[in-house]
Amino acid sequence: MTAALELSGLRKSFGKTEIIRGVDLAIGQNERHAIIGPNGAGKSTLFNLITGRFPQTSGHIRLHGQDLAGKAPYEINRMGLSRSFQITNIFPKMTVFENVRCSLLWSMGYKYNFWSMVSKSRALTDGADQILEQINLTARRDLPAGVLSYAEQRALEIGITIAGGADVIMLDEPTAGMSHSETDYIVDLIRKVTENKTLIMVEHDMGVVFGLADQISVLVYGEIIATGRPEDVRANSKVQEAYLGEALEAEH
Amino acid sequence: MDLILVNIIDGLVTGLLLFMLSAGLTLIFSMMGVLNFAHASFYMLGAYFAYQISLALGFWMGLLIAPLIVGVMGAGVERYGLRRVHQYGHVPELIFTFGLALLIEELVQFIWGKNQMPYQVPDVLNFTAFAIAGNSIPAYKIFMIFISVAIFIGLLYVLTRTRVGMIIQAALSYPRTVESLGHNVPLIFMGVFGVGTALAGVAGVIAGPVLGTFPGMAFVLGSIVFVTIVIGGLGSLWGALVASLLIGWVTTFAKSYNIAMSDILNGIGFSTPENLSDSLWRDLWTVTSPQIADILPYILMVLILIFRPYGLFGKRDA
Amino acid sequence: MSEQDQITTDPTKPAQRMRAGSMTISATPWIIAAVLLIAMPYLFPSRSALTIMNQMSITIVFALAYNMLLGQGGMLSFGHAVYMGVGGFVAVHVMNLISDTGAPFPMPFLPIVGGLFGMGLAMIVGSFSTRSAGTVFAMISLGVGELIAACSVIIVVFFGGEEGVSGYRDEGLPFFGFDFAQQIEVYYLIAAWLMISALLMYLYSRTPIGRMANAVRDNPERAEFLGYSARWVRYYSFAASGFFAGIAGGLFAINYEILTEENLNTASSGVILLVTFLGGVGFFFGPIIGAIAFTLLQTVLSLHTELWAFYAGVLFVATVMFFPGGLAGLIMMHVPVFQIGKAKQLVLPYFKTLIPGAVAVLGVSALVEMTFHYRHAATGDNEMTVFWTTFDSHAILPWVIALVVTFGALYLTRLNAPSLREAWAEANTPDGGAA
Amino acid sequence: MRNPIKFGLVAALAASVSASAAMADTVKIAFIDPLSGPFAGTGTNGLHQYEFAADRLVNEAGGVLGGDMFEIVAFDNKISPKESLIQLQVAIDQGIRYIAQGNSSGVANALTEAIEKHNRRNPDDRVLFLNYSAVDPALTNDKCNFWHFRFDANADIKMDALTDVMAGDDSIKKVYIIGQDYSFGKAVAAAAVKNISEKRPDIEIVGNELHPIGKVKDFTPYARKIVSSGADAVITGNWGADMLGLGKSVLENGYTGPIFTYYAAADGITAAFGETGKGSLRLVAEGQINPPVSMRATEYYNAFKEKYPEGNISQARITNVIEMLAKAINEAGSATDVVAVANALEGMEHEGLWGGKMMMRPQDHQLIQDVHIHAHTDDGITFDYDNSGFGLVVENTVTMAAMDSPTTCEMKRP
Repeated sequence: MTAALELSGLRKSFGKTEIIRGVDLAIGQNERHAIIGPNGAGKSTLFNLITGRFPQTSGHIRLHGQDLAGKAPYEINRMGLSRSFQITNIFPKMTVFENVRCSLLWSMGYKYNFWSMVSKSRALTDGADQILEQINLTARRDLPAGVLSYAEQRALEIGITIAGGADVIMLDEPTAGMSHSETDYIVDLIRKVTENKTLIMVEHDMGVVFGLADQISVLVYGEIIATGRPEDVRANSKVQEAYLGEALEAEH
Repeated sequence: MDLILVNIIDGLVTGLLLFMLSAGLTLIFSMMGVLNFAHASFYMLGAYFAYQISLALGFWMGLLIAPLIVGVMGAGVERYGLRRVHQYGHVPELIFTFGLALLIEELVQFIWGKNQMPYQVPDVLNFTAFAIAGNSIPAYKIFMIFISVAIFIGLLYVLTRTRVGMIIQAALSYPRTVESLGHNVPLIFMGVFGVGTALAGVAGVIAGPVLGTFPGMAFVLGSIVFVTIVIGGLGSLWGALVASLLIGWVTTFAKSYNIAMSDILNGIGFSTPENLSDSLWRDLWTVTSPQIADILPYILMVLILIFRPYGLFGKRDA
Repeated sequence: MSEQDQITTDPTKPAQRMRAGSMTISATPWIIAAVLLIAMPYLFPSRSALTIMNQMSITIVFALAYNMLLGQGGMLSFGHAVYMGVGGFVAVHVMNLISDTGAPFPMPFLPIVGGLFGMGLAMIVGSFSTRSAGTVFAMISLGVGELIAACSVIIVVFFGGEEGVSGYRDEGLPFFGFDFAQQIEVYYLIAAWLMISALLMYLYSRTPIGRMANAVRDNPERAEFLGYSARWVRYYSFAASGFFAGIAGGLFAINYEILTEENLNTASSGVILLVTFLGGVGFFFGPIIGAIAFTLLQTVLSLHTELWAFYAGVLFVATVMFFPGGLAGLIMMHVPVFQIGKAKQLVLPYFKTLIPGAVAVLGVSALVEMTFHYRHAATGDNEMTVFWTTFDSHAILPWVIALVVTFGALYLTRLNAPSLREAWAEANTPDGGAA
Repeated sequence: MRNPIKFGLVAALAASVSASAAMADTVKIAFIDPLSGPFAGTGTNGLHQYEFAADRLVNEAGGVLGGDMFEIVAFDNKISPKESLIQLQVAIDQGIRYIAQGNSSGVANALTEAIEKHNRRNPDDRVLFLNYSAVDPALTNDKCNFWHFRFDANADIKMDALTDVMAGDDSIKKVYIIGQDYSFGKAVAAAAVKNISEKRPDIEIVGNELHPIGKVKDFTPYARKIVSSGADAVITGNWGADMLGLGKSVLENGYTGPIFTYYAAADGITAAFGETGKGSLRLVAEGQINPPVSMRATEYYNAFKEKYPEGNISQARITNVIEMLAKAINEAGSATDVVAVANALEGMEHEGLWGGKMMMRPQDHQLIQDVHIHAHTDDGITFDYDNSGFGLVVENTVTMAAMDSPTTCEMKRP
């Protein structure tokens, strides 16, 4: 069985600085995979490489066995990979409902359709309402997305990310900047909406990571120093030494 | 051969004049993100003010005072107009300057009327500096070159050698960082806007006597200034200089030499149709380079934007 | 279909109530507009009124097309007149072809020809200009606009040089007995096209691609990660906008029977930007208001004062500075007040502030006119007429009166402004705290 | 939501359009020319000349048809063909039967076609087009119609006169032709080439080129070419800022020969040329201002200057328009029957205020009159332009210029 996402020999340099220095990683179907690492390790860059925001310097990225080289973000998305952003990235002037409806359009086969009315499609409306229900934003349905609270916007962002029905979901620090209760709420939400999907996430909050992930990779200075089940990674001495120790200490 | 030298000098004058306008515009753009459509209007104001002052106090006082007035007006526009519009975003800002350009033109007509003003070269400079093969080079042109070069050197000095210049340079590349370092960015904006418009004013003062002082003078120059800074790369002073000179020389040479389209077409193997006057393509065949000289910069700009969207010297994507 | 929606969705949910409501009222403005368009010639039967209304209708179609780019797609174009112009030129050439060959082609379908060619040109230019929005798009549009405008005097075969190309609109195949020689027939032809195009453009904004145009405008990157190529979305908007601009060009060809260089030049492109922004880019009907207001300024105000462009400039700059939503934004500001039901509370404060305000504005314009007359009128020609009052502009008394009235009105305006502000805040607060 | 507003605005529009409704016993002449924008200077000055001529030549003499007064109604066309057509409709709705226009052949072309269509479609309220300044030859040739009358000499006639004078000057061996890249510029160039090769085949045309209209910021490169071509005469049809820019640039960069041109006077241009243009600028135009031809002309000009100290009589033909129209109306016995008035104008002979006989040629409605070559100078100037001390003095005169010139006009009469 091919991996959902496979990275091999992936490198990326900005000028003379090499940020990603040869990453090899295979993420299986329906796996919940967290990528952790200290600040500046290159986690967001890795995300951006995978989603086609930057071109890689060398190496390969394969989604379900297909090479993503030279593909634009929208093409990657159509192949079944969807992502969220570290900084909230929604359509602030549109209503919450429209945000979700827009993210359904492509996957429902509307493409560049200019002959049918979006409001006349029951499938679209029901689909969007279902997702709103899932992310508990039904009450905010007709408000402009820009006026939502931070946690609500994060929830909406996750809703937009999963709406298209992609089977590989990438979340970039979904709980960044949230309070404890908000974090719990989002973690539950993520668990619920990524049922039977492959989840790849970057996260700082170790509680979230160990609560959600089946597999963890540790990225330090552009290299993966360990990959494995949470308890193995926690026990790995290299990880302890490089990073996790201090993070775990800080948490206690 | 002699004519080439003369054309080089003429192109230099045109280019440097363009540079004085585009230098201010590119500074304003890179700091504030505003494409100031009214920039050429400040150039026009410079010419009109200088004319009015020269009637009472002579040309030299005009050269001194008019740019100051224009600069103060520019700063005022930034302080009381642009800053207010800034909060709505870039498109309203741009449209604001667009409206301002219209308003300034109307205002100038209201005050000075619609005719050309008899703004003349001062007598001291009204002689032929030297002649090349019968083509005289007026002393005033040498004076224009001198002023523009002096301003360029002064600008370069301020930008690279003084503290204010350092802050401005930093703000060119990292506007947000500079703000977070606690500098009074609104004040810098106002200052840069004032200085930029004052530069346009200087250009107006010295160009008014040769290129004419009339209400349409801003419109004639308006969009070409944008073309210059887009070609040079938004925010790049050197880019503005290179693009200005490039445009100056390209247009001058295209006007000076009658390169006919029919020659080019014949050269690449097309033969002239026999009954040209009936041919649907007759207009293409009869095009000559002077006819299209002034639209060459636009062609250049479109090509550059397609193949190199950040211009010749630009660092940031436009 | 909308009824079905209502049956299957839960009407107790407040949000769905709102949406269902908005569906039922949405047809009303269109019906009112159609009735008005039909009735207008009975109210204003003179040929000049018809001509001015035709001009308005053409500008409305063009401004709406322009707003497909600016308002809905977030693309600022400085050369959009080109698409209307080229559509119009092709339409005139087709008109001449009809005259020359007697081809059985009814005039009412001519705008489609214009639209197709406008769209064709937009598809060519869009293939390289829509790669990004922002400054690159704006500058390419400026460059292409200048190029095509410059071509209009060089390529005489197609553009006819400075004189332009003219034709006869009444030599086509009669359409239900109409040959469109008379203004009134042309009026109804243009009115029909106005309704059709406006409706189509409105519906376009409700289609998937129309919705995505908004999404790309607000956040192109996010749209890309939803499976849409921002570039292609822009390209579709651009082509559609070119189509409707071309329709406007075809209508222009029918109404004026001539197209000239001015239909292509940058001044025309600038005007449509002003018109659209003046009306308000944020609302579908904004450009309609803008087109009506600007046509009145240009055509009617210019009959009364040479300074019309000055007033237009002031109005425009003031709009950008104080009402960035345009005239439509100004109107829509009042919708919440009506929804809350406190509109009545505003009547008196408005009355107390806006009447002196209007007097002050008129006073200032009178002073401007007097200054202008004083400076520029012929010697001995001291008599001038402002607001139906004739007086001597060189005497002291009129100046004193104008100054006193103006400053008095200004003072009253300032005096009453705070209470208006309070009343406004109060009218926008629903009873019983937060909504 | 928008409809009440639309209604209100259109109501306002209707009110203001009809506010100036027609009065019974005046003969209104619509003056449709630019009164705002870059060409407003020329337009406003023309309007003053019309108003003055109507008052002094007609109204003070008792009007036409035993007491009907002339009234000039100004319409601002912003030099736009589209706006002109709108203003034409407004003028016709106000009951105006006479349309005067002159600036820009493009506008004239749009108007003459629109008027021809209007008169065909609405025989009840036909109008006449009094073209006082648009000189594109086509208007009285291929595009002529019964309703159009041209009071200025057209570009071909003027070039004919100009080259007559040049032909007599043996010192001219090389000529450079330069003009604006549009119909008029091209017409001037074509006429110059044709006339020179007929009249003086020995003259070498060393340059013949067009530059973009209204777009050239700096004419220096053109001036360089002219100087290095060794030309000893320059012919140009340029006007406005393009004329001033070209002329000054050529003279400042070392050219000393004559510049033969059409429009290089008044509206600030005379003042701006000043001393620089003396000895070089030669203008071809109708209407002799300096030296004054008669006491009547002197009085007229003085009275004009008294009323408009800043103004110039730069379009002398405007008095001919007014006088000939008044004569034609009296002859026809009606100001509303424009066919009768047009018939009266056709073939009319007239003694102009500025001297010389003239005749409205019936074949093409082109006024045949004396054409003068003027020099720009400050010697012997009775009436200067722009209060600059400089003005135009007549050097040569071609009487009844191009009287027998051919026309391709096929006039269709109603």
